[in-house]
Amino acid sequence: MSNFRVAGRGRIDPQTPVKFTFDGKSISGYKGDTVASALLANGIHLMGRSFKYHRPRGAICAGSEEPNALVGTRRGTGQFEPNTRATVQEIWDGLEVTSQNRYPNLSFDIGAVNDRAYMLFSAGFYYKTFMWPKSFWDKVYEPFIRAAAGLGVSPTENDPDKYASRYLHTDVLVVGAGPAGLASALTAARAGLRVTLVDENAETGGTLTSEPQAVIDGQPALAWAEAATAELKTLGARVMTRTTAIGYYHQNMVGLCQKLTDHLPKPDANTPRERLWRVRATQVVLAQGALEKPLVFDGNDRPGVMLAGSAQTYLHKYGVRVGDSAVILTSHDSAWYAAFDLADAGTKIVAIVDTRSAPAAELLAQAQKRSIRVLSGYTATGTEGRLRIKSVRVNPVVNGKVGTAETLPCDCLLMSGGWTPSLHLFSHTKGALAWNDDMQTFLPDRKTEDCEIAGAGRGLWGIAAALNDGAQMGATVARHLEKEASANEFGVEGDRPGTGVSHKELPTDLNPGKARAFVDYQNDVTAKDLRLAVREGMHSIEHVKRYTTNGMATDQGKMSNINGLNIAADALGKPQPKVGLTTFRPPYTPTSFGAFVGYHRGDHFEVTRKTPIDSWAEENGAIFEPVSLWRRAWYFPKNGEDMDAAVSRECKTTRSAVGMFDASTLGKIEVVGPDAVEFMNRMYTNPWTKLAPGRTRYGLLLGDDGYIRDDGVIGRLSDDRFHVTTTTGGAARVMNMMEDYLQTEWPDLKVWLTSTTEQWATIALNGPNARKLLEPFVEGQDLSDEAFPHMSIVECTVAGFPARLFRVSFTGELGFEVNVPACHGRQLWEILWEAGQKHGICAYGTETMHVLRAEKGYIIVGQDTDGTVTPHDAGISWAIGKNKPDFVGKRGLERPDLVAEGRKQLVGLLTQDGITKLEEGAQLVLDPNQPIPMKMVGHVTSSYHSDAVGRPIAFALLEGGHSRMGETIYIPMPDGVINAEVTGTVFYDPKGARLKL
Amino acid sequence: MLLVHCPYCEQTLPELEFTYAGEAHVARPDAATPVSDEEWRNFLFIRNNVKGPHYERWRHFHGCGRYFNAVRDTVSDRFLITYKVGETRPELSDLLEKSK
Amino acid sequence: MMALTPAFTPGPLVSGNVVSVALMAPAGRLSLRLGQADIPVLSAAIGIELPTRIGTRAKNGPVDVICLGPDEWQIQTDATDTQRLTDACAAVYAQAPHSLTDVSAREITVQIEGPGATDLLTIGCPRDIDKIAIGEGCRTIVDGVSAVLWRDGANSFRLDIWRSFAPYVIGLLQTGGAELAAE
Amino acid sequence: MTHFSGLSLLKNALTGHKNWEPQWPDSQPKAEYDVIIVGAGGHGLGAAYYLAKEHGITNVAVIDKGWLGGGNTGRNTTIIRSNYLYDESARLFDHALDLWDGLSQDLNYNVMYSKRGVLMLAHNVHDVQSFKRHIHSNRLNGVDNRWLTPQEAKAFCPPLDISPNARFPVVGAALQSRAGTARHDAVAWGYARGASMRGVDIIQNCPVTAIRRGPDGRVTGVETARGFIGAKKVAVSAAGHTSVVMESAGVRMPLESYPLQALVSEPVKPIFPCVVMSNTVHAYISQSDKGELVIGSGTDQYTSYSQRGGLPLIEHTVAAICEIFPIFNRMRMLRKWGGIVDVTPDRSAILGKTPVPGLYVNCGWGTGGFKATPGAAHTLAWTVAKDEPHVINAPFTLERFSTGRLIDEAAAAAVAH
Repeated sequence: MSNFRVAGRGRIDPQTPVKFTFDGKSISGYKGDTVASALLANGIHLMGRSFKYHRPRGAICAGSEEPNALVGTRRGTGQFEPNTRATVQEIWDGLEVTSQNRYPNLSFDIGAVNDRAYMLFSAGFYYKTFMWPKSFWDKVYEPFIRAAAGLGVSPTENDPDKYASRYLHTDVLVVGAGPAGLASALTAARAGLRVTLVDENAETGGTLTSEPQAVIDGQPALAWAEAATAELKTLGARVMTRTTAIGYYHQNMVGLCQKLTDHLPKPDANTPRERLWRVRATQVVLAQGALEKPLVFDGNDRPGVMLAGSAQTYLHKYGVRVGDSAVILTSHDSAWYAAFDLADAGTKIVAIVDTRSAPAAELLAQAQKRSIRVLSGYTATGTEGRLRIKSVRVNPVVNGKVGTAETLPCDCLLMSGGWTPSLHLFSHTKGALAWNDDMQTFLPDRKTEDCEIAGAGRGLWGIAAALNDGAQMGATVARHLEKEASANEFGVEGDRPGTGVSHKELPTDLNPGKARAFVDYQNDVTAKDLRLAVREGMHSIEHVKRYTTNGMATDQGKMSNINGLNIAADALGKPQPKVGLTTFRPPYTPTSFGAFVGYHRGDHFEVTRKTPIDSWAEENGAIFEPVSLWRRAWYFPKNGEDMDAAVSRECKTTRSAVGMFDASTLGKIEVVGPDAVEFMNRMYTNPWTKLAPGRTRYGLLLGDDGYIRDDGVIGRLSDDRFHVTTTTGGAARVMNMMEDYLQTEWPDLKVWLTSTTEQWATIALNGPNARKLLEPFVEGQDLSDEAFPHMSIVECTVAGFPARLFRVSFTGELGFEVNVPACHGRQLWEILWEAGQKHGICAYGTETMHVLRAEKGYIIVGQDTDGTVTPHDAGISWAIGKNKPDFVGKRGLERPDLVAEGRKQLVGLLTQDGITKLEEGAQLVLDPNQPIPMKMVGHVTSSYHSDAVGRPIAFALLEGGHSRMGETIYIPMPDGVINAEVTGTVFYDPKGARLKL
Repeated sequence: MLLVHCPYCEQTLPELEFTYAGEAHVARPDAATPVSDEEWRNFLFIRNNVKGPHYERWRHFHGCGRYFNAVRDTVSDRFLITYKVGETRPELSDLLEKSK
Repeated sequence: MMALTPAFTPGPLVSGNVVSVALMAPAGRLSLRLGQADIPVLSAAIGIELPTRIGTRAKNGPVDVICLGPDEWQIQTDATDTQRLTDACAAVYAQAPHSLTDVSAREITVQIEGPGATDLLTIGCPRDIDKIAIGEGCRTIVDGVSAVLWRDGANSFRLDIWRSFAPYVIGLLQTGGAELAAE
Repeated sequence: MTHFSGLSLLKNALTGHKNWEPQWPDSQPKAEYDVIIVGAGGHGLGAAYYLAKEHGITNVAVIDKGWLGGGNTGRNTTIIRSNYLYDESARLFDHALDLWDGLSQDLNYNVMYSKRGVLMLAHNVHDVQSFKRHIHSNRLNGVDNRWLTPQEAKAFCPPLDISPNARFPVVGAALQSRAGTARHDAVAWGYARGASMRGVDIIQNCPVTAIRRGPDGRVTGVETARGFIGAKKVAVSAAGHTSVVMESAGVRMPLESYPLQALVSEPVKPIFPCVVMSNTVHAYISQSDKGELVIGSGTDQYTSYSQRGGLPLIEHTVAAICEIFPIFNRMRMLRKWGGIVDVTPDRSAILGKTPVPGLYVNCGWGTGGFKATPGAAHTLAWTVAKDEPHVINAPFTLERFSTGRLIDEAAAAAVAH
């Protein structure tokens, strides 16, 4: 194993070596390593290429905020994902890792030519060029830009993994399991509250894993963290690691993404890869700590340049030294400790370069003890090294003047520009931030949700401060929840609180216009890009962000926002708070689509509603069509028939013998109560008062705008009880609309509505043999035309089942609709099917139903109407009760445009050649020879071939249609004009003789 | 996802159980008496679209099924109050006082 | 895992010691609607003091009534018992107008039991299950589908689902059952 | 001001980009203007641009409560198409499409209008009827839109899953080849630059609190955070905030403002060649020049100005996208955000004169505002300049809600039977 691994250090398991591949090359590490820590342990810093200039890059940090070390990760077929953070992905035997955004390979990438021409690719360059010649944009420029952009490659195979989701209700949700989070959770849990503690890392402890030297209440830091975690579990708290709080939504709804298998060599088949938690917390504690800032200077992006705190993490958490000879460049005390720890672990510290002129004496003493050279009051002005840093150029700064440069050789440069509180989730709540001048950073201010921020998240540095503040906040939320809670004081030894200063880009003696001082690493945004944006009038921080793309990389500004703000503010000559911060938006870190999809894939993407008779249809070879959420039998092809043949047979059989149709999807509403009839009078256009019990009527429902909403046959079972039917798609809408009017407009009415759509299976029998077939099974009702005429309803038994029997027809044939409890639907269907054989029965589907009803001129709401059609337009104004004082839609119908001339009205169309079937949706014109744009006067709403009529028939909505009977209109199609004659809508048995059989 | 207090169930429950039903206190003119086109337009279409406390209707659709009224701040999406249909329209000043 | 038949044959759907889900035998179900004033009359008619706080229940022999809304109750009883109740209510209609509608076939019921029962429900139900008292219930939503949830014990629930939505919800319960078993 | 070109870019590169001037100056409000436009989005800035360029009216101010382009212009999914059903809509959006086509050259600002084609998926018989109706109507209106079989759709958009056993199988699609996307910020910036080059004042961070009217009822100007600013004419182009502003002029609007959420994935190399929309599953998707998958969803159910929006809608939208494009299941969401869309009862815009003399309005674009930007701006400028409707915006009146002469694109999409 390489000499960068420090024996006995870190949280990795030296007993369990792990092998994975990086660009095909086998790499070994240990269980507990991330891809990045394992590569670093092997002395590999070069892990990726930047977005625009394709510059060689290494890991700059050790966490989820990593902008550079993004890789492709693959487990097997369909299990590849791009842009995975090498600093987060744990390794396992067989993991395949590939570098990105490079060709042909990572160390030699021709895309790097962009880097040579970098002066051309200044901020917003693409807005200023690529405009001539015009045609080149689509054909040349854009494809080039697109190919150059993007990072990894998209997956190309379907994802075989499972994803899950849950709701979770908790008293207290603590985000972040560092010292502050652990202390908060403990305090709240000890107070007897339901506590949930989450952390994105593989284990709890947070900074403690990078500061093992600390001693908390006499216990080594990590031992304390483990003990605290264990106690939480015994107190019944839910502790979730590898779990990222991705978004903070309304009223303390926090979304969590829990990664369950990405770290496992062989996951269980039933264990989901990720689980989305929708947590509703009464109180939230945000203990997300702080993020270290890079320093901005020329060449601050070479592989080997890294944040000092991260180097410390690699050392203590993974037992990895990030280099043999390090230069420390810092404006904050914390980096000094990284230097000391690395020195003690055997890395040569070339020098500690501090931008401050007078570092703390205690630090200087410790440096001296280790005989580390210290350069204070210095700046960095450049680095060398193509694929790995070789040296750094540093200069003294004496009262603002940059002095002579000195070059320090090194194989890594560990920098710290100070720390920024992690306030992303707080920003999701639209909570206000306030600028703190001393700390040169934003701190949480006005809150909009029931949450507290603890520890470094509100600018408190050091372990003791974090612990004690965490405990305080734990007690505070407990008190909000009326629980007695005491925050205990922690005793901490070996704490390393520190201070520092904040910078814009570091001063230089070279031409700043040529400096490659990166602010947003991934997007290659430099300090001078930001200044250019300001120069060009981008004076809002949002404009600066959008113009330069600073903060829009996959780290979402975690590395770049504050540095960007400092530089923009300087360029604008305004203080930072006057410039402001761009909003952080969910998710906190990029989150798999799969986690949001959860269970909603394939069969479970959306409900498929099936009727009680659906299974029979399936067994009998039906082809189905989706209608709203239902699937309905469309037609029943026999021995190789196509749709037309099957439909034509079903139509013929139904008109000549008997057809059987599953109408169970029709909406059904039971309207019951002393005011039932009054309610019906107000709701529907029709008059209901005179409808006798035992009789039914076609009901028409409008919206208050006067347009047709729904229709259906409605039966009166008794004075106080109606059986209302609606369209299949309209059922829920109509029920909702009825409840709305009943509850808010007419609460005085004594009537109640109950949905019975799924109580009843509905079997329609249509055709001359319908009565013959049904009669033997009916008890308690004589089915003769005299005793049970068209539009009757009765409660009786059919084949022994309690039934509601309608005499009604949507085909123009003698028809009955049998409603039986859904649980008996299929049984009755089969009984009637058997008995029907001798009557030449056929089963038919929705298509045949459509043809038969069209032959009779019956409309289908939603096909022949489209929400802009009045009863008069549709030719059914006869359904309007003339003497009713009011009904829904009455006043709407009187609006000027609804009574105007030239409205589109429903008519029949017969193509003049008697053969051509019109296309539904085809447009009508009066003059086929006019130029485009043509004046269109309507469109075809329904069109079928009709065997009964012996020719194609169609409905159309036509301007002034009712007064154009007999006229010829034209349908210009791509392959020629079709002539059609305007007719009435009833094509078959206009007298309705067949109904009265 | 909001939390909604149902005044009938007297419980505060997840938004998923509820459906929004538009602005509240838009009375339907009695069409039995003459109503001008403008009055009818106002009833059908004109809305205050308040930026701030908004009187609106919700239905506890996947619950008790009741429509009820609410005042919600459309800037913060927080409910100031929910109340039953037929109960008098609460004064905004009182609500803002309470919410402080 | 057992399959759900199109005929909704009663029987186990998920078994295991974490959580079990079973499709229950058909029951009698009536939807009762009436105004406050008439509660006493109907209570007398069906032989149960109708509970008036939404979510609460009352039981008498086979008859289990839950209050689902200010004017709405769902009565669950033996499949054979509905006619008796229907007649009893019809007898008082003139005196106390109401709406009684047989919805026995409208929905099916699954029973969810075991230490993982609550966890299984949290896969689809946004309510805080802990806040539903034993012996109470509610109409709520499960993965987008309206359902009536009855809590019979700490780890014992019943879920009434409209027939055509049942396979979808049960499919989720089966997926969740396997997921919990793997934990 | 410097003309933008490869040459000027090169020249400035050599001098370290020191010599670029501001693309628009921050203006201080004058006492009075001929025209004040409320709302510095693409629509408002565009109207100012065309007022100056085509009508010679340059004493114009565009006033915004925040930063220009900070509203829906900078928050939408940048889809541009014109294959609407009704003649009125088709004419308006196709006028916009014609302007989009030359906009980069006209503005001397690359708005990256990318004719990638917009594919609308049909999932059932009802969709087919509706799409065919659109296609035939578009054809006779001279608007490009054609029908594709599932196989043709897949050939045009390879990631598409056309397996017939899908929950929402693709049974066909309508393709408008001229349609596509553009870079949203560039549209606002290009119009801002073009307008201020011609003397228009752009006043940012200056909320308009009220519209003032004289005794004769005519507008006299606007009250702002920086005091009263006089104006002979005021055009309100404030999207979600229109109701609030118009109320102050005594005009109540048939508008409701809803949160609309959108999201992008992490950037990847080119994988998605066009724009795909599915109204049945409520989602649309394209890939930006930067490589991000840009995904839009429907509106949340309640009216809101909070720009937050809930998790369930995002879950549904991503599920819908992955249902049609299963290969994206392991892609990651990078960022989601919310806009505020102002929706009219018939889902068509209100564009033109108002009952108040000198007051004009441009609103109600719902989720379709971006694509209309040049067309709406161009015709609004005409109407403001001439105080009369433009033939194209004439049907989009406020009156139609009294008469019932709606342009109901929503109803035209109809309901499943």
